[in-house]
Amino acid sequence: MRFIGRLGRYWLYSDRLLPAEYPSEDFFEAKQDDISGPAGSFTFDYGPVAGGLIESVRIRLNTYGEYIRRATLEPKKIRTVKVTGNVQDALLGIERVNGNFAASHAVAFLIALEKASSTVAPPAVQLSRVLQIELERIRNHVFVIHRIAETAGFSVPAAELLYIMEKVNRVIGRVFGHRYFYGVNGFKRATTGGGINLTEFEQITEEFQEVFRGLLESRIFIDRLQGNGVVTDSRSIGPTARAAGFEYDARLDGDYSTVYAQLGYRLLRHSSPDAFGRLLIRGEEVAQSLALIRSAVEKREEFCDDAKPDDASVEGIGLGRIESPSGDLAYSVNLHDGRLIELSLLPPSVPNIRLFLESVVSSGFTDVPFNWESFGIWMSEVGVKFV
Amino acid sequence: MVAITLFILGVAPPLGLLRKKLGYSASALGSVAMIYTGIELHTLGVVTIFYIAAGLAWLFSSIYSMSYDHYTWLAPLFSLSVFGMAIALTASNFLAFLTGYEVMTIPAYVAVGLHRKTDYPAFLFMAFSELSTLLVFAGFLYSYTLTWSFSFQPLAAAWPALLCSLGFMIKMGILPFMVAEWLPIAHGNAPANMSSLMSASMTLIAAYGLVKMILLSPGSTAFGYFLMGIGAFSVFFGALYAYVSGHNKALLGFSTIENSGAFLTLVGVFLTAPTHLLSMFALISAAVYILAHTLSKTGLFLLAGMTESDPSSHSEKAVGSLSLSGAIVLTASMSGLLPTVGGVATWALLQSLFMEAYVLHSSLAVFPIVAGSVVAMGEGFAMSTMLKFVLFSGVFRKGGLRGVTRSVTVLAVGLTVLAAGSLIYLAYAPFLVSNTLGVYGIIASKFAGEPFGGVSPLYTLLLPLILAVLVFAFTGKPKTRRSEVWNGGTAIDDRYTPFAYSTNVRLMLGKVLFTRVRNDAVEVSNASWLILYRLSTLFAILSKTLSRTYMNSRLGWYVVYMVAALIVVTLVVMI
Amino acid sequence: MIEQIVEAIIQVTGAVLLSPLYSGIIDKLKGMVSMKRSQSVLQPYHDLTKLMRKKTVIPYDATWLFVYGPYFTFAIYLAISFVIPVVYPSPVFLTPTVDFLGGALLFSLVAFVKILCAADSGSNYVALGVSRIASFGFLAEATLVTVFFGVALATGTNNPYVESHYALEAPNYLSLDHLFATVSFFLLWLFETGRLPVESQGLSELGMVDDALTYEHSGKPLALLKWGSYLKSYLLGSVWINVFLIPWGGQLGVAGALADVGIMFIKWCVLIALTLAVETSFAKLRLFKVQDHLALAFVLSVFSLLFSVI
Amino acid sequence: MKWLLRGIGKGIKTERSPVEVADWTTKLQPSSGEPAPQNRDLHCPTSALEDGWKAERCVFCRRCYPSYSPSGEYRLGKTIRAERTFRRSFYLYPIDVGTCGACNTEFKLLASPQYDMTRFGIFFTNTPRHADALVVMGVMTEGMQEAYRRAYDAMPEPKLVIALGTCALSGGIFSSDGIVADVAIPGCPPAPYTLLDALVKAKGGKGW
Repeated sequence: MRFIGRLGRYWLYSDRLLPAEYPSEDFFEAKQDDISGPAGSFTFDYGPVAGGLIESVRIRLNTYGEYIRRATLEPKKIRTVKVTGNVQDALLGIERVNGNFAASHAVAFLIALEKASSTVAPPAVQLSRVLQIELERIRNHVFVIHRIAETAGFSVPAAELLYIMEKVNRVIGRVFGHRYFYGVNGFKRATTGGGINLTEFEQITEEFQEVFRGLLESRIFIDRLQGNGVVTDSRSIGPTARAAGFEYDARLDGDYSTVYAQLGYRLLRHSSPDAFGRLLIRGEEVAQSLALIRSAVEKREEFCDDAKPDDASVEGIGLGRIESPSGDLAYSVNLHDGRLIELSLLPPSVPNIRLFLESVVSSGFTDVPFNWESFGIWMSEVGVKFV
Repeated sequence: MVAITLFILGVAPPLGLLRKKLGYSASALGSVAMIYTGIELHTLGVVTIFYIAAGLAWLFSSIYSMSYDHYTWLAPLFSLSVFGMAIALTASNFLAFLTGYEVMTIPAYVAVGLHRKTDYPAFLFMAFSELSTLLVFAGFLYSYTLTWSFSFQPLAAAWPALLCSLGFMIKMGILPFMVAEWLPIAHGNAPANMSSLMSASMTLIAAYGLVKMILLSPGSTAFGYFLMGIGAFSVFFGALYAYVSGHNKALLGFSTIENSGAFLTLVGVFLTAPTHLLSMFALISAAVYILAHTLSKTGLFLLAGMTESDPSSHSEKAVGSLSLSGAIVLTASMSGLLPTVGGVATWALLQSLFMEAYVLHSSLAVFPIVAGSVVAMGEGFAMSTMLKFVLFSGVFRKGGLRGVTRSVTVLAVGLTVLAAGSLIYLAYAPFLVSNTLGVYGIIASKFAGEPFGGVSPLYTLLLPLILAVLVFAFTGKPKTRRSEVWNGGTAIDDRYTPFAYSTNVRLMLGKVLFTRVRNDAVEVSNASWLILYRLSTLFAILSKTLSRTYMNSRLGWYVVYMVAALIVVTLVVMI
Repeated sequence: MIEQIVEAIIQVTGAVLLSPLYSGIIDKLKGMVSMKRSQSVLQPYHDLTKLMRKKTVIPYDATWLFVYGPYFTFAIYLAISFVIPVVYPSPVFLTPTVDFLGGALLFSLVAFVKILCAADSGSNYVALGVSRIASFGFLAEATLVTVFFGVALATGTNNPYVESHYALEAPNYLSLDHLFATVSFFLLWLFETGRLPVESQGLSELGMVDDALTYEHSGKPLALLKWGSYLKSYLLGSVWINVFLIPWGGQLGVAGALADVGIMFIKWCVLIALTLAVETSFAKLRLFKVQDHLALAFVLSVFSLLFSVI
Repeated sequence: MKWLLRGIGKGIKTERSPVEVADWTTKLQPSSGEPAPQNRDLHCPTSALEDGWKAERCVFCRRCYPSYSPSGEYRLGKTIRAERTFRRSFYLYPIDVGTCGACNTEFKLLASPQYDMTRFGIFFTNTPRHADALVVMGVMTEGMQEAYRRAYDAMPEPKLVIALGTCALSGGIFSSDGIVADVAIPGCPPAPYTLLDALVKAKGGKGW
């Protein structure tokens, strides 16, 4: 049993839900207190709009100059997503909670929905979903490593990683008709356009491996990451936890763990609890995801089960949890009369932000971007209000 | 003329007792007379530079004081100190010099004691000042045993000059522990006009005494290398501690140590230079360095007076653009940037050291090369330090106009420093070259016949200015619009602090500065001061008892002390 | 005199007009190595032309320094291009204004003015960069001084034109002091022009060093600051090439001066190739390790000084 | 050195003409053979089909399929005002006022070797002071209004506002209004080809 985070009114553990003691919207509000320090220190506001950040977020760093005393974070963009009511309409919003993890979000939501309706998706659909999640993982890991290389000013590998990412995107676009899996998934359903050209895909990942190995040869590059953003918290998730040596993975203990077991999934971990360890894990997981994709493709030539959407019509509560590229992602839904009346989300970025804010203390300003990127945080999934 | 000058300055303290403005006016008048005396005595070589520098510094401080002084007791003390300095500067014998030296010190001590209601800085100042006087006195006694005369005469042995030099170096803050913290502490705890006297003019008097004694003595090469080493060391550490220091006045105090170090390095070159021409170049440059420092430091302390907030807190206010324009030139000069006089002095310092290395061309050249490299680093720090001062005095942090007279005074000092840069070639008479490829007024550094390097300060001022006008004419005036500063999409809540500005170096040079980083503080310690501090625990207990009884911050006691000291000095002179 | 004035004009205009080109070429090649078609080599000129046409936005608190400081910094760079051998191999009109050391002090003056006019904006991002520049200043300035003196101690005069002639002789060129000074200057050049492994022109604000100085500027002042930094890169690079790396090939006379502009281009190809190799092979150092990079440059230059006189 | 040689060995990967684009990011048109359907039968969540297909409203959810199907035409951008001053030098300042993150990554990919916007003189910048165009992505959220206003104000004239993506243009599924822009680039998210074409047009070019 391991702790994951807060899901609505509950603490989510890997095997149970416990009621949370105090009601709170999210942890940000609890931390919005005064962080000002002793004389000589001041609070440096980074963002919400910054060239070094992909998304809008305001990071406040209390510092003596370079040396960071304390850090807090405010998600400045908070979108309102309408989910109550028609499940089909809700799915449109869920996909767009986080575009880069759209498949993960959609799948977790759909699993919750299917559980609430006491059904399961056909095996072919399950395979297709796993395929999507793993493709998404490859793309995201490549992107994270690109961001780190770019921050280090490593122009050639950064360009090459972006090149690889675009290639992955094109594979996704070709197979699913959309580069971000929008409109692909449905209740007990997944649309696929055609099969994956495995040879081409293997070339892409081989290319990635070359770049990744090359990066690890650079002393200066590794120096930027080692000892930066150390996280040894047992309440961590995803690549952060696995880099620190914890065997935490929703592919082992979440939904679809049986599918992953059939595909021959084995957990990878490292004992380097810093940004470097997270980089290593991500690099290695790209190869692992490729292996998973290969066996998924080999398991069944044809994934699509292109049946007409089959609306949820039952009442009930469901919880879906899968391993997104950055860690555990969970949805819980409450269905009433075939309509959604309540929905809670535990996005992986929330625990990761907490870990980032803890690990950034006492490091220097120039270490912050490396540390931030290494967690693979997406602010879009943090700043959502469901109505 | 000397007599008139002394007379005017002599009546200033009593006048100051009556009406403070009257006292300051008399001091200002006397300062002008001092400058005139200096110009009149231009045949005396470097002495002229000291006279003019001192006169200008007093003049500006006096004018500034008229609108600064909040204390009833400050005007007579200020004028008395100036009077003492004038006596020392114009002294033709040891006794007059010593009298002047004491008369300038005591009022300063009183002012420190009265300004802050803590006795520690005043006591520190007094203890080190008296130690300085004692050593100078010992040196004079020694030389008396050589010549049986009180007047300044050429000496056969180097020891008196050596003893005196040690005394003067204490006054400059170089000794006893190279970069001892007593000077910044003391200088930082006086009223601004008094601080400016202590840091600029008093350092000048000490430098003047040192040069005077050394010129009278047979040169000692070993002592020269000692001075060069200690000077370079002080330049580096003075600038470094200034950079990481907590508040403006302490910053300026450390910067004084740095400049004194540069001066000593030049004296070192003077003593060790293998050719006469190089010696002369170094000596003139030493005087020019003092001129540059005296003028700039006066102006900067006056500015620091405008940035003071209440005495208990160390956070400074910022000033408006009028005084800031002056401050920019002053800090450029203290950073050793052409075309200011400080730039010429720094240029000459580095030239002297490396010329010496070239002329020596032996293993001895290690000294000037290492000294030169260390000085170069120190000058780099000096620029960062001065930037810190000026950025947080009004460039990065904005402030308002704090007194028209005071602002104009600071601006005037700035313009003087700029003008001095362009005119300083007059001091380098034997080293002038003219009209080469269209350039006039080149100061050529030489060790023998051929010039080693050269600079035309006037042209370094005019050329960029003319080119800037050309660039402006060519590109045109920008079309402008005002907007808020960009801060990532939010308003700025909290601004960069001067402390944070220098934290990089606290962390980078942690091994030199003994930096301790904690989540609630970043602290640095001055290594030499730490040693002194540990040694002096006993001394501290003693001093506390002493200072409680003898320095209880009551004006009466200081007056008693002053009168007593004056009587003693007068008696000595009479004998 | 007329001839020297003409030579001076050729030298200064050559430096001013061609300096953006070299940056353009480096950026183009860097892009091409990153598998891209990449920008035009004339991109810096396009940028400057556009910026000249744009308005200037001034923060509410900023003063005349912010707007007119950049004109002055550009003028100082212009003045420097009179005094050091950046095109023509012999002194030209106004060259004796300052010697080599004076040139170094003028570079410091530019740094000083640039910092003032950037910090005048009152931006925390600028202050962040300024505090970093200030903390490396002591080593950078010291290296500039000592490396320029490396020249002086070899020849007995602080005149760069003499040194470039001196290094023409093979034994002098291959001497240890010359080699040390050459390497040291190259390391310094990388720092002064904001190149890897010290700095990258990335987008992250928290990593800014030199970029912070232009962060708040716009329109004409920005154009002048950018052009100034191209010019600085050109001036320091050319000194390195002409005095240290390739002292050969300079032509005399007015016609020679024109030819020198072309010859400089050929010599610059070497520096461009070297820069490209460095820029694509290294990642950015940790902030405090920049100190080590500079300390290495400084120690090398001090060694070069020691070797030249002992 | 390793990276230099590797980079040279890889050659230039920039595409001279479009190679492939994902179906559901291109223009939708009524499928041939299907009768022209009514909007309400198609359950369009953003009423993009009320009067023909409106690119600036479409979120490409595929509900109208098979009545409507993608045509492969990716040039969807509309330039209301182009600025020829930026023809050879065009610096973009992106601001995310409420995206899902997909627009951000697609925009970022313009720097990838395949698309390489720098060949058109288009660059990213990290301060609005250097920017020629403000690229707005996402639906306008309350917390980002101040930052948007400040960023626009901080930019020197002449300047452009580019709305990137359906959320910025029309609010998409989140809201019913978008921002006023000089250049509109529809898509959810717009494909990099769409972006490149529109950006080139925005600076007075012919498109790509």
